Amino acid sequence: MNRTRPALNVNLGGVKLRNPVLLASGTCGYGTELLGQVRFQSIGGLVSKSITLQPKPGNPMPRVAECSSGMLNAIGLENVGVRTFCGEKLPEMRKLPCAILANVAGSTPEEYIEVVEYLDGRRGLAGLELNLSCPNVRRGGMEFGREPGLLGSLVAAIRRRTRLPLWVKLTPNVTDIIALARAAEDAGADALTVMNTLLGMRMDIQQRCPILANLTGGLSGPAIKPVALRMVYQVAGAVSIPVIGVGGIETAEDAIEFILAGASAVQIGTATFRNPGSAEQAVQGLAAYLRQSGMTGVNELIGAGRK
Amino acid sequence: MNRTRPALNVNLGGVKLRNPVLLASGTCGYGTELLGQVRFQSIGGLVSKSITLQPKPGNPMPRVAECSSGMLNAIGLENVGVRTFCGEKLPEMRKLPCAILANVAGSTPEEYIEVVEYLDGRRGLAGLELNLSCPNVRRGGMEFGREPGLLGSLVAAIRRRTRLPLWVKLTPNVTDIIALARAAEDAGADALTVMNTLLGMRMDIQQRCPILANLTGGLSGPAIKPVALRMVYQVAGAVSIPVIGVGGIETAEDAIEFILAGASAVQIGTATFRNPGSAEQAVQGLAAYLRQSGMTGVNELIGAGRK
Amino acid sequence: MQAGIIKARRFGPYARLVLKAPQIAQRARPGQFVEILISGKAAPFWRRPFSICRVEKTTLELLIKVVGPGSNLLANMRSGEFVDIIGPLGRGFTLRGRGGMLLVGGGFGAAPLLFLAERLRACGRQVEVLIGGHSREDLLLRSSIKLTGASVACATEDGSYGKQGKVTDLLIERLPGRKPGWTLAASGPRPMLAAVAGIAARHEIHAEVCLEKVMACGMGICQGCVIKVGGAYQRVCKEGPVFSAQAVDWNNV
Amino acid sequence: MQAGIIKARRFGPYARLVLKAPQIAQRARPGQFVEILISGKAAPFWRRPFSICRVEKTTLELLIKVVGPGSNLLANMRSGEFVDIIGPLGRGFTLRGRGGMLLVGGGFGAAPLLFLAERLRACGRQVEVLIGGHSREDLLLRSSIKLTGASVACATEDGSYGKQGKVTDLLIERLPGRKPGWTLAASGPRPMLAAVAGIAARHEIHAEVCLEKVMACGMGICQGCVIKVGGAYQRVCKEGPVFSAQAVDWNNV
Ligand SMILES: Cc1cc2nc3c(=O)[nH]c(=O)nc-3n(C[C@H](O)[C@H](O)[C@H](O)COP(=O)(O)OP(=O)(O)OC[C@H]3O[C@@H](n4cnc5c(N)ncnc54)[C@H](O)[C@@H]3O)c2cc1C
Ligand SMILES: Cc1cc2nc3c(=O)[nH]c(=O)nc-3n(C[C@H](O)[C@H](O)[C@H](O)COP(=O)(O)OP(=O)(O)OC[C@H]3O[C@@H](n4cnc5c(N)ncnc54)[C@H](O)[C@@H]3O)c2cc1C
Ligand SMILES: Cc1cc2nc3c(=O)[nH]c(=O)nc-3n(C[C@H](O)[C@H](O)[C@H](O)COP(=O)(O)O)c2cc1C
Ligand SMILES: Cc1cc2nc3c(=O)[nH]c(=O)nc-3n(C[C@H](O)[C@H](O)[C@H](O)COP(=O)(O)O)c2cc1C
Ligand code: FES
Ligand code: FES
Repeated sequence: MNRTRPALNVNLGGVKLRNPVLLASGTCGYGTELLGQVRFQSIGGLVSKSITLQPKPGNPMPRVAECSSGMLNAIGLENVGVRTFCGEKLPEMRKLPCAILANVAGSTPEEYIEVVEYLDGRRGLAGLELNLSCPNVRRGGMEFGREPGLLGSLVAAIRRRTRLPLWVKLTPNVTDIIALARAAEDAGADALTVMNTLLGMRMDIQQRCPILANLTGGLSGPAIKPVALRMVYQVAGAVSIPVIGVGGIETAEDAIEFILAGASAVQIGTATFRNPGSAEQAVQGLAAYLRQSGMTGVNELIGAGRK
Repeated sequence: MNRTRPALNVNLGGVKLRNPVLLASGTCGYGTELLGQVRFQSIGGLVSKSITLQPKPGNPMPRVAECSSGMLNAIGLENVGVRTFCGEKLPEMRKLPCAILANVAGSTPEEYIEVVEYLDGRRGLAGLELNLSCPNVRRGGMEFGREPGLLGSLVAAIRRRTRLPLWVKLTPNVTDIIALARAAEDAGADALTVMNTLLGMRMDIQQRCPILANLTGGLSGPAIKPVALRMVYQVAGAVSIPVIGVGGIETAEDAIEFILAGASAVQIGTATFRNPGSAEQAVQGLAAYLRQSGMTGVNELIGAGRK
Repeated sequence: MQAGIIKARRFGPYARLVLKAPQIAQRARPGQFVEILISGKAAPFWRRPFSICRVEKTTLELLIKVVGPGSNLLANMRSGEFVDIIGPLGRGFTLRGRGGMLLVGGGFGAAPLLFLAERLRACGRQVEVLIGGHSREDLLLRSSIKLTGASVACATEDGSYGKQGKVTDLLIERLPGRKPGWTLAASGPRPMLAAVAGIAARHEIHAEVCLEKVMACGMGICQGCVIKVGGAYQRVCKEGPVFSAQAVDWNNV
Repeated sequence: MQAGIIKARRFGPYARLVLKAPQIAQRARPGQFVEILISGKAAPFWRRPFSICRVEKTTLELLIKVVGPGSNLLANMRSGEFVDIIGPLGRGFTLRGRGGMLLVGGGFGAAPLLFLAERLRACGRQVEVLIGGHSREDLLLRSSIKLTGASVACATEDGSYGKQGKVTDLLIERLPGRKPGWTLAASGPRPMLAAVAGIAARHEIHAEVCLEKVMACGMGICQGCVIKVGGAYQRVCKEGPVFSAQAVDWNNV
């Protein structure tokens, strides 16, 4: 039994965190909504909701649907736009005692680039995360994140525009996640976030129509954990940059599964809705697990379950 | 309120069933295991576990792992082989008072074809379902079912070898399910079964290794229902042959969601493990729903929720 | 937070629960709600929102109508058991003005009105409460509301108690001739609230309505519960659930 | 099938439940098990298997050890509540031969042995039961087994009751000099069963063991619970859970 406190700090492609647990994009608003519910000093960081060039009102209602061990969302990237984000939200966010990352989205490469250039060098931003699950208006609605060539050239273009650490968040709705991960790494990503939501749907059997106004939405929550874990395992085996695991994590045990599979850190998404203390409790549980295992730090655990 | 009994019978690409609820491949054994647990006269049919040319012992243990609202399996297509299937299992199966389909798997096109030729014309077989989630040994382990070209040529080759109705079961672990569905239809499939399991993983945090000896396995159960429903919706909109929905269906309400999305029938898989009466209860609940909705038959419901 | 149930009473499809939850009770305002994580067989994935119906120093009371699996499990809980609860959430009634207030409630929509009536009466304001429901059993909290010193009038659609008809018929009857300074507050089914909004507009009287929407988080973080208010999306759980009736786009709720 | 709990007793990490389940009780044989669909907070997805510990005409008894969420919920159920149960499942002990039988149980592995002892005694066969556990509290069902007329000897690893050491030490002591026709039955942790199998082989005595394996279906349909028996995979839930100790490939269970 190791009596000293295990080291929890991690460096994720240049983003240094006190511990490897973050709140996921879109599930913690701009952070301030959760003041009073989350003790930010006890978590590693948070990722803002996806920021676009112009403010977006989001999709029509209904936007959410409940599922077994999970939920669908089709929020439609509702956000204040990058200018208001920098002018009004970020000044409040950087008061939060944890690392802040901005998640970036767009529907053309130029949009992504403009947002990234606007964010570059802003005080208080520890890094950027690219959400590539947005349909590309130019390419007939195919998502940037589902075609390695498209993904690679977009990431490369963005990489040249910012000195901020750049995380690329991968969509799971693909045949070959490894090809996408490699394309992102080759294009200069500093870390990969695996994964976004699975595309799903629900029907209203009373009204006889899809529940979501958008017809389909993204499935999140414990239901998707095994898929996320598999993708983290695959990606961590294929790239040499850090992987941040997301998808269905609710507890320390869940987080440990991801770290064993090769994740260097994890993000907590939907779990916050049911239990705003999830992230903090995951940190505590992870520390206890490392102590009980006689490990000196989380680095010893990363990938320790790989075969 | 309609007082006459709604018609539940369906014709699925030449397979005529008294009602649109079947037991899914691999989750009802060879049927006889469930005598005493399932009243076969009240369901539409059952699909055998995947049959291969040679008997297969299956994967090493552990083969299953529990998840939130679902499970992983990596059984490894354990089965008696097509000869014993026809010689010993089928004679018992055809005594069951419901339609019997054989699910076929292989690792080369020749294997598939040999199995199909062996099965063609056997008494008591209402049709065949092709499981294309098997790695193709010749193509570096890429599954037949993940590449439209590969899938199309395999289905076309099989189509020429049998007069039995041919269902093609699609794997969901792809970028573009529609391309696969169309390839199957073009190659002569009579109906499409959507979907097989999502590829997933779990870690044992005590042993620090993957729980499954096979590392990854297929995720099934209510957890995957929204994904299956979305794929059924997509596929039913893209082909003109019947679609059979499968994935996480436990209740009549679940089945109705799939039929509204465009499925002409459904299969019950993992639900049978928790409640062997699921399929029968789904039939009853579907009949009650049709009655309450004043519909004359299930045909009125198919796709009625599409926009 | 875990809150102990200290009283539980079941009647028909309804239940009243009293919970020990000092931090919530002390901060709660009428119109605010709590989110409860329900457990048990077929428990739903999301928390479920319920209006705060009344508070004492350290306790709060909820009125639950059984409409599905979550409310069913909750309504069957017994005193001595615990619930996982977050709150108080959202923005309540503004209590603006000093004049009298007409409160209009339908079904379990009466819940926040009891709390509101108590607070208004404690400020010495005149309160008249109109309660509607399908039949007698659905006229909830009548006697508790009367005990606050508010006057109560009822309407049932089947005529089994009070005026026969809708509660909005009662409102139309009672509204003319009010002194200026009177305002309206309403809580209940969507169509009733829309009708109240229309009536208030015609009579040029300020009205606030307490809305409901399926909520994934209840804390303002998911943007899943928005409605159109003043031309823009607002979150029912954060900017609401109480909105000025005039601002709500009733075609988009 | 729903079965009512008619008796529930909790002691330490264990519980004994008596269920009303006539169809199961009438068909059950020692070594068979039931599968229970557990509900409640954090209830597991799969059913959970438990050995039938004793039957009366219309009831059956289970012995539950709390090891995780499922067993915990079950062990806390109260008389009057219902469980969703399937059974009897699997193949029990063969009861072959007419001679005496030595039963070896570890921990909650004693459960099927009580049922077995009762049936053997009812046929007038001689029964000796050896029970092992970490300490006194883990020596389960001792007195119930004694009441069948079987003789009972115990071993604890901490020496708090009976012989100090493993139950297999007891077995090695007791085995020599048995008349031909005696056979062995064992139920408990994997290492204990493997040790019993080894001892039985050395003494050339027929032994049957009751195995455990994580079960997804429990009904022989998923092939998820297989072990190597006689060189081929067999399902613990269908061909087992009782196997001839000699046939089991102990490196592959
Ligand atoms: C701010 C707010 C305050 C609320 N206050 C109260 C309260 O004080 N007391 C109370 O009993 N309820 C209240 N509700 C409603 C309550 O949250 C829902 O009834 C509950 O979430 C239903 O959960 P369920 O799992 O039982 O049913 P679900 O499975 O969610 O729904 C079952 C069925 O009931 C329908 N349904 C859902 N919500 C309602 C509803 N509100 N009325 C009628 N049918 C519905 C659904 O469409 C579905 O068909 C409030 C809701 C909000 C948003
Ligand atoms: C044929 C058969 C008969 C059984 N009979 C009985 C019986 O009569 N009484 C009884 O109490 N149990 C019995 N069991 C074991 C029982 O099924 C498990 O203890 C139970 O499924 C655990 O469920 P859980 O949700 O509580 O724990 P889980 O969450 O499934 O497991 C919690 C932890 O306990 C471990 N664990 C799982 N099973 C066991 C076990 N058997 N022993 C120790 N640790 C375990 C797991 O690996 C995990 O780490 C039997 C099992 C089988 C296969
Ligand atoms: C309501 C909601 C909104 C989300 N919004 C975003 C977003 O704006 N950008 C993004 O990259 N991911 C978004 N996500 C995806 C999450 O960040 C996360 O990748 C996903 O939900 C899986 O993790 P979880 O299962 O822990 O929730 C959103 C998820 C939810 C539930
Ligand atoms: C234990 C198990 C074994 C399975 N074996 C097969 C199989 O042999 N062939 C096949 O096509 N599908 C197989 N499946 C997939 C199911 O037929 C079904 O497509 C999938 O489980 C999704 O449905 P469900 O969520 O209702 O279980 C298997 C599923 C499970 C759980
Ligand atoms: S329910 Fe999430 S923002 Fe209102
Ligand atoms: S548990 Fe499914 S075959 Fe044994």
